[in-house]
Order: sequence, then C-alpha cells, then structure tokens
Amino acid sequence: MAKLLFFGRLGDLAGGIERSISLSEPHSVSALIGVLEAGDQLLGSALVDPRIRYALNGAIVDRETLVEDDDELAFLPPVSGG
Amino acid sequence: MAKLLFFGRLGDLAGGIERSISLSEPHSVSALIGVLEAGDQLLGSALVDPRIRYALNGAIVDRETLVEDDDELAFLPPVSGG
Amino acid sequence: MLRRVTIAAAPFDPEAEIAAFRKALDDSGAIVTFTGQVRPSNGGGSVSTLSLQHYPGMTERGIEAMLDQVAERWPLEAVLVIHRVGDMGPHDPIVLVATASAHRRAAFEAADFLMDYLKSRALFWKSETSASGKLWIEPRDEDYADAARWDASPGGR
Amino acid sequence: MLRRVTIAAAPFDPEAEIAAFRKALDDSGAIVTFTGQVRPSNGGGSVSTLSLQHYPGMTERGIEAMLDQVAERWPLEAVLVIHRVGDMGPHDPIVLVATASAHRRAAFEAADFLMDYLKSRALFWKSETSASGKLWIEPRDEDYADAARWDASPGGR
Repeated sequence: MAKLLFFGRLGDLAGGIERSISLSEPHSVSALIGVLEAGDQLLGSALVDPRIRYALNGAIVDRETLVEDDDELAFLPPVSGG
Repeated sequence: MAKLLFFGRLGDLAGGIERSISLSEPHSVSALIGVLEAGDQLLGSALVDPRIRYALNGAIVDRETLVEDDDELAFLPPVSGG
Repeated sequence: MLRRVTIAAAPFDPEAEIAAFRKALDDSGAIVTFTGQVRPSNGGGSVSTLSLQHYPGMTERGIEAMLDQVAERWPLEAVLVIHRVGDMGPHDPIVLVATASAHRRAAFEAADFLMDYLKSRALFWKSETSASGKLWIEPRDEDYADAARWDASPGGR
Repeated sequence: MLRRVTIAAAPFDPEAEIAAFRKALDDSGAIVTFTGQVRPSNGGGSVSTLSLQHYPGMTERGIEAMLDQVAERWPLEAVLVIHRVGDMGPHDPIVLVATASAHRRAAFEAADFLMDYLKSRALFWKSETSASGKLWIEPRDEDYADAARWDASPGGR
C-alpha cells in the first residue's frame, strides 16, 4: 500500500489527513491524481492547483515522478507558520 | 556656584565627575574652559576636542552660550552604551 | 553553532526557554528573541482556536537545512527554534526564535531571517476556527516579500 | 503605545522583565527582545569589570524622545527599555529592549533602531577594567554606521 498524506485544506477535502492506496504497478504523481479525481472530482482538481507541491518519501518531486507501493506521497498546499 | 560635570574619560582627567566654580559674572562655555585650562592644561585641551558636546542645564549648547552661577554645565565626550 | 529545534505539541514557556538559552552561552554579548503568539482578534471576528499542522520529519529537516544556511551566513554562538503544533488559544505562544552572537547585527539578522522562513516557507499549515467556521490561513503578501529579501543578498542585507 | 524606561543601578532579570512585558500585552502577535550582556573577553584580555555611567535626567529624556520617534514610525503596542549603570561582571545583563506589535516587521525594526540609538547616541559612557587597566570604550565604526541607516529613511528601512 502507498500512503497518501493531505495537509492543510486538502485534508478537509480528502476527509482526513491520511489515505492508503494499493498500487499494483508504479504510477506517476499525475496518474495517481487521476485515480483520485475519478473518485472525487473536487479533490482531484484541488490536487493539480499549480501551488500544490508533492513530496515523495520526504523529498519534493514533480508530477512525472513514479510512486510505488510502500511509498509515502504527501500533497503540500501553500504553507503558513509562525 | 555653577556645577560642572565631567563624564566618561573627562572625569578621570578632572579628578572626579563633579566640580563647583563660582562665577561672579556670566562666562561663555569657551571662556569657562579657558579658566579650567589655566588650572590644568591637559583637562583644558581635552574639553575643546571637537567631539566633546556641552549641555547646559540638560540641553545641548554651543561654546558661545553663556553660563551663569547656579547653572549646571556638563561636558559630554563620545557616548557608548548597550 | 549550538542549535536546538523543537516541534512542541504542548504549550511552552518562552521566558523559561530564553533563560535556559542565555545561560548556556559563553562568549555572546547579543541575544535576540522573537516570540509569536495568538492574537485575540485577527482582523475580523474573535478567534477561538488556532491550529497548526506539520509534516513530522520533513518539517524538522527543512528547519535544520535552514539552520545550516544560518550557520554559514552569520557568526552565531547559538540558535533556538521552538514551534507549536496543535490547538492554541488567545495569547498562547506559537513560535520562539532565539539567536546569540558576539555583536548584535548578526543576532538581529539571523532571527529576522528565520522568522521569514518559518512564516512563509517552513512546512506548517495554520487554520483559525471562529464563530464563522474554520479558515485556512496563507501567508500575507508581506510575508512572501519579507522572505524574498534574503534571496537577493547572500551576504545578508 | 505603552512604554517603560528604567535606568537600573542594580542587576535585573531579563526573562522576568520579558515575561511581565508580554503578560501586559493585549493585541500583539509579535514580541522582539534584545538582551546585551557583558562578554567574558572583549577582543584582547579578559574583562574583570565593565562600568557604565549616565547623566541622570538627561539620559532618560533622550531615551524618551527616541521613544516618541519610535511611536511615530512604527505601530507598536508596547516598548520596554532597561539599561544598567554601575559595575558589571561577565555575563551580567547590560541592556534589554522589548517591542510588541501586531505583526513582526514593526517589532523587529523598532528594536533594531532602539539598540542602534542606545549603542551610539544615548548618553552612556562605558569603561572596561582588566588586568591592563581601565579603558574607556567608544562605539565601533559599525555602531555609527548602523545608527546612520535610520537617518536616510524616515519610513523605516
């Protein structure tokens, strides 16, 4: 299972911060978003917002990067701390 | 009596922070320095250093300002706090 | 450079932390601290709860990488970063940054730099819950502009 | 703007002062503090005593006038200045400046500005006594340059 993490307002859209997905073969980040979009169009379109960044196992990646089973993919909306 | 105050290294030269001087008539700051210089040339020349400022009763003045008996004249060398 | 980074899930006492930070110093003459706390009202209505979320592991690594930059740019003896996560109420401390150096310019600039990073680039997500509901907060334009000041001048301002 | 200026002839506790300062705040989200303390060694030999002298009355009026400028330039809720006079040993606090505002830029700039003033323009005279004797300290060129930054830009940096 790949672990998906939705931070900030994406967690509200996804109905929770964490979700698991079984990947029988590697998916690009884009393809994975496509899978999510098929189930929830609102979430899907939020995930392709140009300001969303993607972190694979803790490192920022682009949408062409392949996600495998056992990977952790995080969706990072604009941050705000302090 | 006019009160004279010597701050910072001027106090070391003057042998103390405070000194009194009796002024029978008003003296300009310059004239007063002249009186002090007559008694102590080293102190006198330190007091005309262009970086020394003069405060009469708590306000910065120039060397032409008149000092009267009962006034407080302070000699302020370059400051350093913090 | 002594450094400590803490992501705190529970309330912390800024002054106790500053006292401990200062006590550990050897040759520093200048200590700058920044404390950020929850404002009772943020523009419109009164805020009941402010919530901060982070990405455990990645958030800390981002801050540590920023401290590597700080260590290269400024001659600091020590730096401290404490950042709350979870739910906070009015006046609760959110963040503490402390820097110490021989002279004050380095301490001021490094604290300023770190706060700009924490406000607009570190991996935190902030929401406010008030009578009118939950609102996700994004940095103000000013926060982005503040952070960008440091990109142009690698040697400090 | 709440303000407090203290010339302290006896040691003070910076963190206790910061805690009291912060507790009195209402709507500030940002608190910046600067603490200056005696360095055990200042360049050459070890310093045994640092002494600060002021001109009672005139020194305080100068700082108050500077706070008038601060109040005009930055939207602060509160500002605190504590400055030691008399004899101090290594690690003793010399000066504390604290500023509080809604957002952090004003608090940072005002604290920075006040320290530049206190270092090179306020009426204090500082001497160090070490094994090699007593030495009157003057501001570094950097202190004068720092203070001059504010003259050119009336609206802050």
